[in-house]
Amino acid sequence: MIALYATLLIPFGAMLVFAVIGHWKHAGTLNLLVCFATFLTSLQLAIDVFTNGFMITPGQLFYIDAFNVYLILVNALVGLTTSIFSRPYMAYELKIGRVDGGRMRLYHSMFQGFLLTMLVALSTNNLGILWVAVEGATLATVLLVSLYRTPESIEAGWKYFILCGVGIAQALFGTVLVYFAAEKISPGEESTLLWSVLKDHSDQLEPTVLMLAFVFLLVGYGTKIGLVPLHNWLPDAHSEGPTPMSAILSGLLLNVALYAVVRYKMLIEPALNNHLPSYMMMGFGMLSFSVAGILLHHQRDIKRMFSYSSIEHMGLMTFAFGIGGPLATFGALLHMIVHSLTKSAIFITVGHAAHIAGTQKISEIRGLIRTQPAVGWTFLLGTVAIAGFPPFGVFTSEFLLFTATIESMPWLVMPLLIGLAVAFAGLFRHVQPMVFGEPPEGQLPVKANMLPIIFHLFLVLWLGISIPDILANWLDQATIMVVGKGLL
Amino acid sequence: MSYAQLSLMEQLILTLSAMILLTSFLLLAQSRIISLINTFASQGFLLFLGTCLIAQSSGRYHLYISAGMTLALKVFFVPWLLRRLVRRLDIRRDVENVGGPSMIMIAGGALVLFSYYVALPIRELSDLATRNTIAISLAVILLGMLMMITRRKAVAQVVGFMSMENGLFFAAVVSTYGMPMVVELGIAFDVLVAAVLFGIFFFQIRAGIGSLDVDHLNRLHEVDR
Amino acid sequence: MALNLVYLTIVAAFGSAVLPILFCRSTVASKLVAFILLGISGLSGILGGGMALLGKVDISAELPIGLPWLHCHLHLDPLSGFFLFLVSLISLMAAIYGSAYVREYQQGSQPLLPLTLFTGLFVVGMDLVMLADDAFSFMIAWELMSVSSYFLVAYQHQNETNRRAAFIYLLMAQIGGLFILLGYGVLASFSGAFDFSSMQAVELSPAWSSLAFVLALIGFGMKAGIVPLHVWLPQAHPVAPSHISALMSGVMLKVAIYGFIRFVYDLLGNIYWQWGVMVLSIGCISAILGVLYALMQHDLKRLLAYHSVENIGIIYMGLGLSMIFAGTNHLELATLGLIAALYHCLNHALFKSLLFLGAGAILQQSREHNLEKMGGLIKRMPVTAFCFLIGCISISALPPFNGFVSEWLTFQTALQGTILTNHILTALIPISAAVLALTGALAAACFVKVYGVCFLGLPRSQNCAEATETAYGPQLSQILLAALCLFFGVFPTWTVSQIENIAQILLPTGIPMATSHGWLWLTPVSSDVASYGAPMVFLGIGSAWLIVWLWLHPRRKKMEIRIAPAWDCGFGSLNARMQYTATSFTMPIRRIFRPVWFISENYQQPGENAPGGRYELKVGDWAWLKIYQLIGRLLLATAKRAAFIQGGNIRIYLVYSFFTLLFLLWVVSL
Amino acid sequence: MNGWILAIVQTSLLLLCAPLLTGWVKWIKCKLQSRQGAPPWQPYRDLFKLFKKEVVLAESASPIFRVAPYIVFGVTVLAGSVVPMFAIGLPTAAIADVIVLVGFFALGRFFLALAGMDVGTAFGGMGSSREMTISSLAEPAMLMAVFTLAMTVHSTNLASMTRYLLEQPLQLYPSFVFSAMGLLLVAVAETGRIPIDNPATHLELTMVHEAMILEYTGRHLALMEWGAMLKLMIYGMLLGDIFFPWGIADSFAPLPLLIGFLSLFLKLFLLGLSLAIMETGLAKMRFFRVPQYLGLAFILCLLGMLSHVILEIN
Repeated sequence: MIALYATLLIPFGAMLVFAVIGHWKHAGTLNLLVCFATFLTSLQLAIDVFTNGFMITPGQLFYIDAFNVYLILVNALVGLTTSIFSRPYMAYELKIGRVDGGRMRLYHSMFQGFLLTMLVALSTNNLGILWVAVEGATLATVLLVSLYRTPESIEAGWKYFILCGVGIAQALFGTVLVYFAAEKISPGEESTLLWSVLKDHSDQLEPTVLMLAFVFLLVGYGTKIGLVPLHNWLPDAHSEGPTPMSAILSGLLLNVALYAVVRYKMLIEPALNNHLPSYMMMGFGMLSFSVAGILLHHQRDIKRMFSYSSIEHMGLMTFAFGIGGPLATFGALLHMIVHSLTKSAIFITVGHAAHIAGTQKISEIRGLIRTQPAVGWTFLLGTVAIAGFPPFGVFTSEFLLFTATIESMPWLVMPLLIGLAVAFAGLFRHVQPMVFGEPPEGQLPVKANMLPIIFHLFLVLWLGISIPDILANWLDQATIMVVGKGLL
Repeated sequence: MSYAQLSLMEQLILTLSAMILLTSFLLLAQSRIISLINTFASQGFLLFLGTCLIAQSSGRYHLYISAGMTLALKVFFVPWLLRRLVRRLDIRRDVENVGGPSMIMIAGGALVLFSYYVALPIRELSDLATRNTIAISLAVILLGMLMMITRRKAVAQVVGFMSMENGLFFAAVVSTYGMPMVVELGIAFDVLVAAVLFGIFFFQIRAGIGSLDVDHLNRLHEVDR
Repeated sequence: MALNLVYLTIVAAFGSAVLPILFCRSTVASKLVAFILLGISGLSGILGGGMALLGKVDISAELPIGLPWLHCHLHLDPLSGFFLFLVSLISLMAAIYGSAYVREYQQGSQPLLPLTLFTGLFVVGMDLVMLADDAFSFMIAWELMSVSSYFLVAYQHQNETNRRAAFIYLLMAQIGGLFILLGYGVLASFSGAFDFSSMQAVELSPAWSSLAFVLALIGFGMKAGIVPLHVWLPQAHPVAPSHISALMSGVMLKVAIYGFIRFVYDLLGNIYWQWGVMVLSIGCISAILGVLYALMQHDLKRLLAYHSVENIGIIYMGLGLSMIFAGTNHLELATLGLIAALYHCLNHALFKSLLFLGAGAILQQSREHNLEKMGGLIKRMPVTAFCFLIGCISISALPPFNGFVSEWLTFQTALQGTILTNHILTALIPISAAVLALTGALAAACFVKVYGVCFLGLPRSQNCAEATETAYGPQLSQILLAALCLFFGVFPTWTVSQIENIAQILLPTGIPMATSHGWLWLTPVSSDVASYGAPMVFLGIGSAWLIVWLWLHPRRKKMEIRIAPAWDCGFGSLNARMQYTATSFTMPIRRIFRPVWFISENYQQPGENAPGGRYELKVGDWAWLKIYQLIGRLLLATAKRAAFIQGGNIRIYLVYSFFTLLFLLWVVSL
Repeated sequence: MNGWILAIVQTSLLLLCAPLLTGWVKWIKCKLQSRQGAPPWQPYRDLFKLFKKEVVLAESASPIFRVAPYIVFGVTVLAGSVVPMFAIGLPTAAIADVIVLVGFFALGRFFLALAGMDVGTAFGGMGSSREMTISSLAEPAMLMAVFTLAMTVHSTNLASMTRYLLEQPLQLYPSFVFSAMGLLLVAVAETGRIPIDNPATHLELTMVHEAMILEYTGRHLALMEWGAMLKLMIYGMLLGDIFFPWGIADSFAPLPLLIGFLSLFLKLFLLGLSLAIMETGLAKMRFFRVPQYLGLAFILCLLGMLSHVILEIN
């Protein structure tokens, strides 16, 4: 209980504090410490949940179960490692004058604000609060996207703001409809928007309304997930914001949006007599997966490229959740972890690479391994991991997804396979020349802290070789919650 | 039951909702910035009235609070902010000639029809008098989106966005007699922040691109030009 | 015992991968650690695999890793033992060879660490593939093998060619891996579990098992390099360091064969003869095209890589015959075919690694990889030359060396096609045998060219004129391999009787006749059908030679040999430009089989820019030009078109979102 | 035991008789071309002379060059020792079947070609290139013929083939006719006779075999030449064994052996005669016509095989 509140309050406080002293020269370190504290408390929270099942706060405002506890943990972890990375990174940006004190204040404050909204979104029990938190995440990050005040970054920020705003508005309408559908349970009660309550009375919900609601929710939160054709904000926002931003956007925000959709699916699908939600998710997933995979071939900007890879993977997960069935769901839940770990690690290395080459243009980043072996190798390994090669964890989840697909609908396997191959080719055709070959003249190594990356990759490797029992149990419970039966 | 059997109050609510729809159409057609903002404010005011009436008729008094927030935000704060920005950015005289207004009107009409068709199954099951208004609010939302699509000026897009918010709020109020308080507050807060951020963005865009025409925001793309 | 040895193999290989990182301060120390451990792994693997094969062991084990509900199953039986033996043997040779060979990288800017690291992981991956007893760990091991070998191919990444080759290789490896995964998925979806034992248990309908078979054929074929899935092979093998090329070409392809055999014979179980026809025809095509393309290559290692395609084709022919017979319930003949294929795996592993090591030695000593620049090396590097000669003889399938035995067995299997009741097959199989004969003859021609141009005659470049013999390590490994080539050529009966253990597990029958006449005679079907006394042949050639020598000996005392310049027909003395080049050597064959290659010739009349005229010949690979590049272009075009989605105008984006919403609403309100 | 003795006897007889066959063919040719001609035993003199002469090696020659003659000769002798000459059932016959026999020739050819390339003259390379090209086309055809026979007699062992044919009453297999013709063409190509190669000339554009051994002298040359003669003889015996097995001894009793010996002589006499007539009648063909020639051979063998499958299997 305390752990939970602490987990939420620490970033909240930090947000306010940084709004004042964010430009202080040790703010980065402080940021790191705060994130570390958050991580510790979330760890404590995880232990609590592990020892005595799920947890619901008095007033039922917060509700922690196996599904969100591990995501909270991953959030805190990625936040921590990203803050480790962001300290030297932002210092460098300050040094070369891309940002000034005020923006540093904004940056640090909003960094914490973003983490806060993410944690709230994950831990809340109230679907309305969930919406508020996700919208809050948009508001928190929109100014970070345009932090550099370049025309491109402003454009990216505007697109991000408008598209996500519209999407989120639709999500709100969906939420309203859910509330409306729940009026049978206890009309107008405060409690009717509580996930736990709704879950218990899901049989009394109005199917027709729920169906409409799901459409709005899917389109709304789907915009945040970055499902094609709602994804257009994503590459811009990722490529123009500061790299730590991209790391947490890709690593956390997308996950949380997907989390929201899956929560609603858990709620809505049992109440319906058809599987339309699943089919919609499969459709969206397959579309995003294949389109992003193809577009990977046509990239010039390194961060844009990896944001497309994020789209691809989110599509894969959405597809997996759509397929349903314990195997696919387990795989998707696992994929949420490994993807956010790997992708954030990659974005961190990308940040270093961009500093080394002094540009984000793929065509001008060359010979990283020669210039700075650590960066080059981790970049390459990260790409190998995200491309789904064993023994990294991404392979495990994709393996599960594959086999699940073969079992439930074999004819979908071929496009999946082709898509994976195409995406892989698209990724590697660009990455290989960047890491290999002779570096251009006068390309110098930068001060890089490899710890977070190595830690992430190590975790992913571990998950690939063997999944620890605690996690396996949580994933399995979550699977049971989503599809009603588990694997273990 | 037929319309005649409804109480006067309810009839009034329904009339208001019709007027709200009308305002969205006006927004769609309105080409002068200032009057656009005014129309938006009036829509907010109608929303405020509707909320009060529902609060009155249904006896849910916490709705008055949300009505108050509506008044504060949608009628006073946001329009004021927009007007001020327009003055600061000195685009009061801007006239955005909407491309093919008749077509857009027809499209709007089609959208209303569509949203009615979509909401049809819902009105079967609700026993609230105001159930039909779901279709209206949906229409308002869609019209807001349509407006965002058809307008090139950033300000107009913002207005469209805000009118979408209006539609949402209206839906929340009329269909379910408002959301839980905490959610209402959250939403209001979000709207507030959003409005402020929009303001900041106007200046950034103006500074960065030199105009508020969103069609000039086209640096980031994949197509080889 | 055997299993422990195998564990030691893997652990040692893993150690050779990671331990050098600790010693990275001094290259010498790390190098020593890496290669010694690799050698240990090789030795223990030879022992363990050998035990598993000879002792017909059948051990299972389970490690507490992998998926929570599917722990990593391991299994060791003669089949895996046999291939484990191959892998370890060649990795031992690579270890002996490499320690001296990588010296050139020590001076260069190239850090040694990645090489040793990924070499170790590569070997670990191959060993684990042999042991894996469930689809998940199999795939992990398989992809570990692919990825680490990718890094090895990309090791000298400053060259554009290496990068391209590595990319193509990894891409195709990935696709192949996905196909294999699908194959397993089909089995798993019926058996409901991923461990092989439960996969063996299920009975699939013909359609499904054929689907699984095709998936496996493509997946494993992608790695084995059957035509037209071979294009990565001639690109990747030449650019890797030579001992790695030896490992890749020598054993990695065999790992693919192992996977195929495991999948088809062990997991799928009942085999249909139509599969056999498929495999046989693929084998024929690969064999003949492989050797024809090899003939036209002038890059030594590239040529050898194409020969790998050829030999894989021969192996597939053996497998195909075996499957045909298995599908028609002639189990003894099926066994014979399988044994022929396995035997050829062994042989190809030996002589192809030998040749690659030799090529590496030449490359290192003469800095030339183009045949047209070599010549006369036999005088400068006699040991290498001698071993390379043996390699050439073996790969050209000439008695009494090992390559001949396996091809002979394949022939014998093919000749039994008469007992089939399906007379179309009866007619087709001898033709395939004729293709095999053509392949062998062309291979001989090709290696006459290689040896003649590279080792004999006069040096065609300064580098070759100044080349010197390699270090002792490389020499030793080559000599060992050459000796093994001879051994397995001269004692086929024993070898066959050992390989029989595998067949007895896969198709539960042996070929008692083959070895019934003692170690001297190999009589695959029966003594009056066909017999081959390899030791006698060896003895015979030896004795004939000895007699002649003894007979001429006294005369040699009297007059010693006079050395004189070669007769020059009265034009100035002999020089290197007079000799036949590799191109001219193969010109007749090029003329005969012209349509096989994509040939672009241009001849320039003598002129100011080209005194004496110049002749340019480009030989391209149809599959590469017409299939793969086409796909690549298509993909890029699609990507270009798809890019319109990200057009840059926010209002368009809003339109997308708007219509998505409308569409979905319409869908649900239907 | 006496089987082994007999085998040795046969091999040495083979060695002795080979030059005679060549000489005989040459002599007949001379007579047919109304030339004076050397006596049939002239080859013996040549060999004797060559063995006496000193060996001159080119400076650029490598050990391969000196080893090759011995290997070529040794392999050919070994090949000869496994082909039934005048008796079947010799223990040596089990050493190798026809496929191995082809392998032997291939091995010999391999070293011959290497030796050709060794010195580094243009001719040597040319000869090797042509030789390998021809052989790579001839081998499949030959094996095709062998397979066709093997399909009938269910064996690739020469001895058991011959025995099978002997034990049967006289029969006419269409497949045999075809493969006999095919094998004849192949034999002509393999032994380097007209129209493929002309052993009598050193005209640079036409020679194949001679081009390879151009640099050889003394005993090396002698061994090479002798090997070539042996090869001709062996092919002769091969054709005889397979297509005209009659008379060959199937037991080691003196009388059958004598008959076998005489019948062999008769066969070779006729073979030499026909060969000489053919060589006189035909002209040497252009090198790039050879593929068509061997293609014809292959087609014949293929037809043989097909006719076996279609007509003879019931």
